[in-house]
This record gives sequence, C-alpha cells and structure tokens, in this order.
Amino acid sequence: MVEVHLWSGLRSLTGGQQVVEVEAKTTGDLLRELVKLHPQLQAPIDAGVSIAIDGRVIASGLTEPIPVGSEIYLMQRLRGG
Amino acid sequence: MSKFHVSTTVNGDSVEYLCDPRETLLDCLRDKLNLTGAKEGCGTGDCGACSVSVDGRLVCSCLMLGVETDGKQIETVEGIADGDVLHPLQQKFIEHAALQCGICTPGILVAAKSLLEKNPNPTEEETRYWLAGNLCRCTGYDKIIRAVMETAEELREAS
Amino acid sequence: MALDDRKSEFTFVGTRPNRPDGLDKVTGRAKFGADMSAPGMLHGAILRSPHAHARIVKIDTSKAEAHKDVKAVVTRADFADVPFKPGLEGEFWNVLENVMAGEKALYDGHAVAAIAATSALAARDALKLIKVKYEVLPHVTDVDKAMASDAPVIREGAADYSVPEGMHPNVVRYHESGHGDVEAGFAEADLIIEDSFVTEATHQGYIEPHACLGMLGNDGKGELWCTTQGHWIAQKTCAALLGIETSQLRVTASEIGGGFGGKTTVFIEPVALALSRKANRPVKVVMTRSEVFRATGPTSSASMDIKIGMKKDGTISAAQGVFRLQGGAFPGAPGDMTAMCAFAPYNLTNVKQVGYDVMANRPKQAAYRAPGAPMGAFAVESVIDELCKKLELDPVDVRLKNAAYEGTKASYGPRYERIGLVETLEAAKAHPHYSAPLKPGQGRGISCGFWFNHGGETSVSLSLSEDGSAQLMVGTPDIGGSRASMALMAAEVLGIPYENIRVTIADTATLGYNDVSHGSRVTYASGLATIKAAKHAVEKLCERAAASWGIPTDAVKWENGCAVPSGPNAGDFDPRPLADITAHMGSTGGPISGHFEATPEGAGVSFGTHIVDAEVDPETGKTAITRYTVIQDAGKAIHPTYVEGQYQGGAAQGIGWALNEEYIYGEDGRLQNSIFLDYRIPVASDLPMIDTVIVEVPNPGHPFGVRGVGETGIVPPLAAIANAVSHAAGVRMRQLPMSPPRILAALKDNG
Amino acid sequence: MDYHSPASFAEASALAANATGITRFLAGGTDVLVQLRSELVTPDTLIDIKKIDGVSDIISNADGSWTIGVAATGAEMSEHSELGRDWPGVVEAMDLIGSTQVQGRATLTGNLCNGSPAADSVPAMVAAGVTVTVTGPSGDREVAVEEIPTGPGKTSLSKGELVSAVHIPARGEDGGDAYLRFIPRTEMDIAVVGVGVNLRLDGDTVAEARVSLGAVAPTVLLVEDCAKAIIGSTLDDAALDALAAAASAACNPIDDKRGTIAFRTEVAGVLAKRAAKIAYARAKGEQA
Repeated sequence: MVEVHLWSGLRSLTGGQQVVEVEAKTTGDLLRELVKLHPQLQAPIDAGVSIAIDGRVIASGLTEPIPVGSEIYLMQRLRGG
Repeated sequence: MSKFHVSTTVNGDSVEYLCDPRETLLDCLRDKLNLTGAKEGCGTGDCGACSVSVDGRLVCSCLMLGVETDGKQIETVEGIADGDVLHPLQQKFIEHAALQCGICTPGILVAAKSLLEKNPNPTEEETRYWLAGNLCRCTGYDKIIRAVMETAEELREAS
Repeated sequence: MALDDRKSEFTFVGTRPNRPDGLDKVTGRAKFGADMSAPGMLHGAILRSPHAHARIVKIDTSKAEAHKDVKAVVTRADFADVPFKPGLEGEFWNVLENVMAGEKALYDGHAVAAIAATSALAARDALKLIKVKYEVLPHVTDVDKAMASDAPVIREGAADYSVPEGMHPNVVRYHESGHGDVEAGFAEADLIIEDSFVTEATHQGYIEPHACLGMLGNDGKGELWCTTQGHWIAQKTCAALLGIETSQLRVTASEIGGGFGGKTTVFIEPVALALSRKANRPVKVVMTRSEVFRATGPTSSASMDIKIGMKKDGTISAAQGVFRLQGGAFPGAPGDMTAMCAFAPYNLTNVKQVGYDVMANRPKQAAYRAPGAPMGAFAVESVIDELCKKLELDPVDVRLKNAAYEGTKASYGPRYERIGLVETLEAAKAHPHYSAPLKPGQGRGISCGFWFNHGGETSVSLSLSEDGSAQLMVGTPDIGGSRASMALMAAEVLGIPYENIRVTIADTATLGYNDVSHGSRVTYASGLATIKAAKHAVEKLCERAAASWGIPTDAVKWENGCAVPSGPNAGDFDPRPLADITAHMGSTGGPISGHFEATPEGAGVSFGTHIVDAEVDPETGKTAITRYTVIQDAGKAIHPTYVEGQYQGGAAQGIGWALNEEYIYGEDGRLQNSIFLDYRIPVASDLPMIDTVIVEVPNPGHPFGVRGVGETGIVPPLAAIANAVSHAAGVRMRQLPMSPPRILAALKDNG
Repeated sequence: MDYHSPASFAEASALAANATGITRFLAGGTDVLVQLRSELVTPDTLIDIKKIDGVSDIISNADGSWTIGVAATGAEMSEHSELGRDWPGVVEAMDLIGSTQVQGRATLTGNLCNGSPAADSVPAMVAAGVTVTVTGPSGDREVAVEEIPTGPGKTSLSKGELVSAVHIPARGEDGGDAYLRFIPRTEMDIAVVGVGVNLRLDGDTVAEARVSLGAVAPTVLLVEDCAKAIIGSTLDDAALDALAAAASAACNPIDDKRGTIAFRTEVAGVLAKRAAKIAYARAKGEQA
C-alpha cells in the first residue's frame, strides 16, 4: 500500500480525505485505484494530473513504477511556455 | 489599378519589377525579388526588422513605397557579406551568440553596419540609441551591443 | 529512467562553439514562417470582429465570392465541429472556436471569416466585401468584474468539476492546495502583512508574426509549413479541426522568430488549410502585427491577495494567497500554476493557496514563459520585501532562512529532490552587485523565482554516415540555439567533433511524435533523448567492433570516439575509431543509427534569484533600470552562452512587463494599443547590460544534470523591479505595469 | 490609388486641386505609409513631392535665417552642424521622432501636416517662430506654423494647397532654444507631453520668450502666460515655478493609452522648467 496525498481542493470529492491509501505498482495503477475508491476523482484525473514520486514529478506517464513506501503526491497537470 | 515599372539596384544587381503603388519596398523585395532576408515584424516602422539602406541611408523598407525606389541603390542583409567572406559584424554576431531566434538579426546587422560606417567608435549609449528602432525580444540586447562594439574595435584596429 | 550513466566530466559539453544555423541567420538565408512560397500560391486574409462580445446574426459572403480575384471564402461552416465537452477533450473545440468564431464573437479581433485571393492586397481589399450582421452584447474585460454577480456570461456550462457552487459562470476552474494550519501560523507571527496586487495582460511579443503556407487536397492529404513551437501539436490540432487523418497532414516547422509560449497552439494554420481545400491551391496566411496583438495569446491578467506572517527573526510562520487569473473567452488561465508556484521557493510549515481561472471578453490566453508564475511571484515577493523592511531584516538573509532545499515539502505538495535555490541566494549575497553603493534616487530589489520545467513526449533519431559524421533529427523547433546544445551532447557521447554533427528539426513525417518546445523542455528532454539515441548507436558500434575482434560485445567499451577492449582480459586490439567502423558498416550488418522515443519524467525544478537597481525620477515617475544581475540554477549548462542568453532575455521581458507593457482596453472593449508603438517592449536604449551567474546544481533526472533554463528567468523580475522601484520611490507599488503615470500618482498619494 | 511624382509645387498643387476623394502628399511617408498599411487612410491620390528640385536642401540665408526643404529628413538636419548650432531645440525635436530608420525619412513638414498634437518638431518650431510657405492654386502664402494644425489629424490647408518650404528665423545674438518631451521608454514612443522653449537674453535677464506645449490639447499650444512668467526674470526659482504653473494651467489634455490628464498636466510644468533652463544656458553660450 502507498499513501497518496491529494491537493486540498480535491477533498470535496473524497468525503474530506486528503490522504488516500491504495495498492499500486505503477502510476497508471494508482490512478485506477483512486477512481475505484473515489469515483468523483475521475473528473480531475481526466482534466489532467501529474504524480510526484518521492519528489520526482511524473508529468503524464502511466507506466512509471511506484516503489514500496514512496511518498506520492497528486498534482494538477503542469503546463509550460 | 495600374502597376508601376520600377528599375533599381539591389546589392549591386540591376533589377526591375512591376508594383502596385500601395506595395512597400519590403513587399517588393520579398514578394517580387525573393529577397526574404528583410522581415516584416510590424509594418509600422516600430521594429526595424525590415531595415535596408537606400542610397546609403538606413530606412525601414516597410515605410517606403516600391514606386519610390526607382533609380535608387538598395542594400539588404543579403548584400552584407563579400561573396563567401562574412562581414566582421556577421562573424561577431555568430561568435557572441548575439542572436537567439534570429528574426531581428537581418535588420540589426543592416542598422549596425550603417552605424559603424558613420561612427567607427560608438559608445555603448550611442550604440543602444542607434539600434533603439530594432526590437529584439530574445536577447535583452546585451550580446548584440557587445558584438557591435567589439566589431567596431576590431575594425578600428585593422584600419 | 536508469541514470547509471550519469556524467560529470565533459569534453564538449560546457564549451561555447558557434551555432550550426549561425551562417543562415546572419545572411538572411534562414527561412522563417513568411519566407516560403509555392507555385500557384494564393494569399489569405482574415476578417475579425470589431466587437468585444456579439452574436453573429448573419455573414453574407456572396459579394466576396463573386470577386474575380477571390478563390475561396471560409467561415465556421467549413470546419469540422467537435461537440463541446468541458475538460481536456473539449480543448479542440476551444481552439476551433478561437480560430473561427461560431455563434458569437467573443473578443475584439476574433476571426469570423477568411478569404484567399490572388494577391495579398486583393485578399485584404476583398475582406471589405463580406458583410457581417452583429447583435452587440454586453462585455467584460477585467478579471474582478468578470467574477462579479452582474457580469455578462461568456459561455454557460464552461466550468468544470472544481468550481465551488455559487460562483459566477465565468469562473471555470478552481484550485486549492497547501499544508499545515495557516491560522495557527498567523497567530505565531510577530508581523502580518496583507495586501492586494494587480497585473495587466502582456504579450509574448515575438518579432515574427504568425505565418503559414498550407496545401490541402480533397483527398484529405495536406502539407503545412508554419512558424510554431510544436509542429506535431499543429498537425494533430489542424487534422482534428479539419476532420482529416493526422498522419495525412505533413507539417514542417519553419525557422521560428520567437515564441515564448505564444506559438504552442494554432491560429491561422487551420484557416489556411480550409481555404486551400476549397480553392485547391496553396494558401499563405501571414498575420499583421495588429492581428498578433488582438487575436493571439497574451498572458492572463491577474488580481491577487497575499497574507504572510513573519517572526522577528525572519521566519515565515504562515503564508496564503488568492490568485484570480483572467484568460480570455476560454478556459485555461493558469490560476492553478500561479497558486502552486507562488510560495514554492520557501520551506513553509503553514501555507495555503487558491487559484481561479476566469473568462472575460479577451483573446484566449496562451502560455508565456513560466505561465502564471511571474504574477504570483510579484505579489508574494513584494509582501516578503515589505516584511523585511518593516522588521529591518536583510532580504537575502530572510530568503535564505526560509529557503527550500532537498527534502523540503514544497508548497504544492511533494518533497523536493536536489534543488539549487540556496546556492543562488548565496551567490546573490556574495555578488558585488548586492553590496555596491546606491546613488540617491536609486533603490535595490531582489526576488526569488521558481518554475517546474517539463519533460514531454520526445523522439530523436541519429544516423551515422560512412565518413564518420552524424546526422541528428530532433522534433523540437529551435528557438534559441538548441541545435548547438544537441550537437554538443551528441558529440559528448559519440566522441566525434561538434562540427561533424548536423542537427535537423525533422518534419512530422520523418520522426516520431514530439511535444512542443515549451516548459523549458528542449535541452532537458530532446537532450536526454539525443544522449540516449547516441548511446544506442554506440552500442551498435561496439557490437561491430566486438564482431570484428571476435570477442563478446560486453568486452568492448566506447572511449574518446573509439571502440576499445574493456580491459586487459578482453584481448589486445587497437582502438577502432567511429569512422573506421562506419566505413564498413554496409558490409558488416548494415547502416548504424540510434534512436529514442519516450516521455522523460525527471525535468527537475529550477530556481533563480535576481538583483536589480532602479532609479525613479520623482518629478515624472519615470524609471530607469541601472543594473541587473540574474542568478539561476541551470543544473548543467550545455552551451553556457545560450544559457546566459536565456537569462538575459527573461530578465528583459520581465523589465518590460514590470514597467511599460500592458493590454489597454477601452470602454468599448476594444484593444487600444495593438501596435509596437503603443505596446511598449523594451528597446536597446532602455536596458543596461544584464549580468548573469550560472549556478550548477545537477538535476538528478538528466544524465548530464541539465535543468531547463528558458522560463524561470522571467519569474523574479516583476517582483525584483517592483521592490527596487518601491525603495527608490519610497512608496509600495502594487500594480503592474509601473508606468510613469502610476508611479507619479503613487508619489502624489504618498505626499 | 493613383501615384504621382510631379516636378514642381505648382504641378503638385494642380494635381491635388483636380483630384477627387482623399489626397495625400508623400514626403518622408512615415505617417502616410503607416495609415495606408493599417487602412486608417487609403488615399485615392498620392502625390510624391520628392522629385521636385531642391526639396531636400537646407539653406542658410544671408540674413541668418534658414530655409528647410520639405523633404529634408531628420537625419540630414541632425548632420547639419551649423543648423544645430543655431537651433538645437528644433533639430533635437526633429531627431526625437522615431528611430534612426525613421530619421532617414521623416521631415519637419510631414510632422507638421500630419496634424498630431503630439508631433515633436511642432512645439519646437512654434517656439522658434517658424513659418512655412503654402503653395496653392492661387499662389504662395506665408503662414506661421501654429496656424497650420487645427485639430488632431486636421490642418488649415485647403484643397490643392501644400507646404512648399519651411523658414526658421535668424538665431540672432543671446538666444537659445530647447525641446523636451516625456515618453515612458527612452526612444520610439509618441510624446506624452512636449515642451518647446525659445528665449533671448538681455544680460542675465530673459528679454523675449516663446513657450509651446505639445500633446496636452487638441493642437500644439503657444502659451503666452508661460512666456510672461519668465520674461524679465533671470530664470530664478520663482520664475520657474510660475512657468510651471502657467504651463500646467494651459493644459487641456485627455486621458488615453499614453497618459492621464493629471500626469500630463503635472509633467508639462516639470518639463517647461527643465527646457527653460536648457534654453537659458544655451542663450548664455553654455553647454546644455
């Protein structure tokens, strides 16, 4: 299990939870599991999210491995200029 | 609407073209003579990307009509190098990375060449004011000013 | 990505060779967007709405169509509509709606019809033959007014899931993040400052207007030449908007005359293709400068409230910010990015940030260098400066005390990997500029800035020639010298001279997909891909050498451009230089090339600290920037001269934004200053030399340690200059640009 | 659009008198071409006056006055050292217009006839007492510069009339002039406020003065109260304050994209003081 930290704006979609525990080996797994637990998270995920694994920001990749015990943050998808 | 026949000299070559009186020298250089070195950045004389010299005078080719150039001597960026030998300004611009995207570069080179012909020993302030009509959005002008002043120094030493 | 091959000693990287496209660019030979033509080519022109908000009742194109010089007229009906759906899928619809208005014109300059004619003059003249009947609607251009309950609604139903109930329909995205307990933090503070800030929209101001040449047949096959930061996104978007298959449209990127984020989408390209399809001839469309200002992406304008609490020793006990960004008549203003970046330089126990994306009757905002970050930094760093002043603390020391470092929990969530903020602050403190005396009337300001940087989809292909030279194909348009950086990185891996590598920006038909040149990603991502592609080729070179020596491949290593036995046990063979192997490659297994396709995920965030001196004329409010120093972490500078160039360019754009650049709308909702005469970007005589310090704290996510450098440089200037001006003038400036009338008015208000 | 390049002013006048629709004369073209390109004004008839003999001449007359050809460019004026010694304010005002490139084309006459209240050379010419020859179907007449513009984009020239020469008076002894403008950048902007000062000294005392303001009213203003404020003074602080007050009081500006009413009014006074000091120093033969 890894703990996924959500940004506070998502609490309204998770019944107030800001940290969600899921079983996930990859970033893709992680998003799927999040939606299973909290279906309302589908909207922000569709709108675009990035995932930080121990500080490394995965902008969009769904195949990045998630090491056991890593610190996971969900972030809004980054956009550049 | 009738067109005008214009005979002129561009970078030493005699050329002729037909133009509508509303067409600018820049339009004529680019669209009729295929000399696309001069660029249109604004069309209002504010950016200098279309700089050329006409009878030795630095002008914006967007602020001059094609019909006005009959019998004139026009120099564009395409005429700065001497055959395959770059003008020292061109060489310095490459060495100093005095360009990033390069869209303003033709106009700046034409303007800088005109400066050095008039004033072989310009101060930084004189250089900056001379080139104030040549907008560059990439470089912050730092490397451009350095390149022009260093070229001036080298040309002075060489002469 | 395995980075076991990380490198810190370099032969080519870090040198400053001449750029490969230098000759073309100083001789006028380089072909930019408007420099291409084709046999039988027509010229396009676009009719634009004079109204900020109007229902399009009727468009009568019959007279224009009947004109002998006119070969095609298009309106919205000539595009493939994609059903509107908010969110990511809806973006194609947004782009289409922006490219050619549907039921309503949403801003002054919104395209409503287009013509292709036999000459540029004829096309322009023929526009006058199109008659459009408008029903003018109430409009709004200001962000705060657009959120007010009585504001005209730009589009119902554009808001997404994130917007709390009860907000005006013009609020289309909401972001909230942070950690800790800000109320508890404020209770611990010795001094709290709460203040509000406003910034106007600015334009990227690239000198090259948008230009393209399109050809599309009724067989659905097309060619497009255009000035763009990303030709694959242009391909994908144009194909969607025209209802053709993506792969049937080949897009070639011209040399690009500046972008800064503004050329990451399409405006005229689908129009040229639609006109071409109708006329069955190539069509060239070139924007005028006025069209560029009225109808391409400026930045967002912003209205922001900041509250920061500080202890006497300079520790920030709590920070919160509300950032309202107006992004034109479409969703997309980066209120979320502003919020996430605003406090990112600091190690905060209690932080909360809220961002709004608000629509108004203005052109659709486009990215501009670290989109969203400069405004937030302006507001936050101004308040920190004021706290330092009131508590009589040194502004660099205070920032050092609160600075984020490796392991700090970022304001936007995760912990930082290795970052270089502290190093930039220490370099600032040590820099002679920071301790240089000031003259009367001058003030000094500093500010930090942060940007995420980006990786993105990347494909690179490298092929070796028999003579031992290499050709490298990348897919990220070269805006500021990136071909030089790519060649340096390839040279480093292959061990052949920089000059023997030719770098080409490939078209969409000859290389795999590439994300746009944005997010400061080119040197990072295309660079990483170049290194990987070169290593791929090296593996094959080693295989060939191993086969020729009759030893296992893993007994061969690559050193200084030669295959050599990996150790004494591998055998005693003379090194085989690259050219020796490639000379025989046809008969030893075939051509040798390397390639790489992936989405690198390890861009590495970047920080900078700027120091600026400003002098204010107290009688006129005019500001002169007298000294400027940029200090920024590059991770590893591949070509230091072009890194300096990025720093200097970012600072110069920031100076413009801070002092004079702004979108000025009249009461009628029309843009008042759509030419360079009145949209005042800095000219050469406005600026001092801009000093640079390159800090190198390697990015753990890149084999050579590269961090993107393009964007961070525009984040600190607004605040650094505002701080300098505020010290020089003796009054806090809370609104950008700090134009002379605003400074003089502030001085008068201050007595 | 018809294009003509007549060989004489009489011919130019006749062409204009007989033309229908919108007629424009083309000297340097730095305004005409911008208006043409932006489709603000598309003339039906464009009359290029640069083929007329002598139009680029800068002539020093025997009485010390100057005659400037209507196509003499700003660059040619700046390069003329004697003209610059006599009338530095007029030459500098012309030189402030646009870029080096624009200087290669722009003319005093064009700047005047464009009718912009913010035209840089006009306040300097008004302060200097410059007159122009107007050639028309009924012959030539001599007109003071301040009589030419009648409002933004409008002039007192009637159909068939054009300016055919510019006359700058003799500098004379103990005189000096100056022009200052305010712009937000250092170059390339239109004046937000412009002030021209021309004065003559009797010893240390200002004996004669003309002060003119640009960009603060629908036309360039010749402000008598400003002149009165300094005539008889040695340009002491009290006189300078009175000058500034008179300049501000004369302003009737608008709020627009380039400046506010309050800003223009305030800065007109500031620049009037600064310009007067320069003119005064020049009149005393000091470097300024």
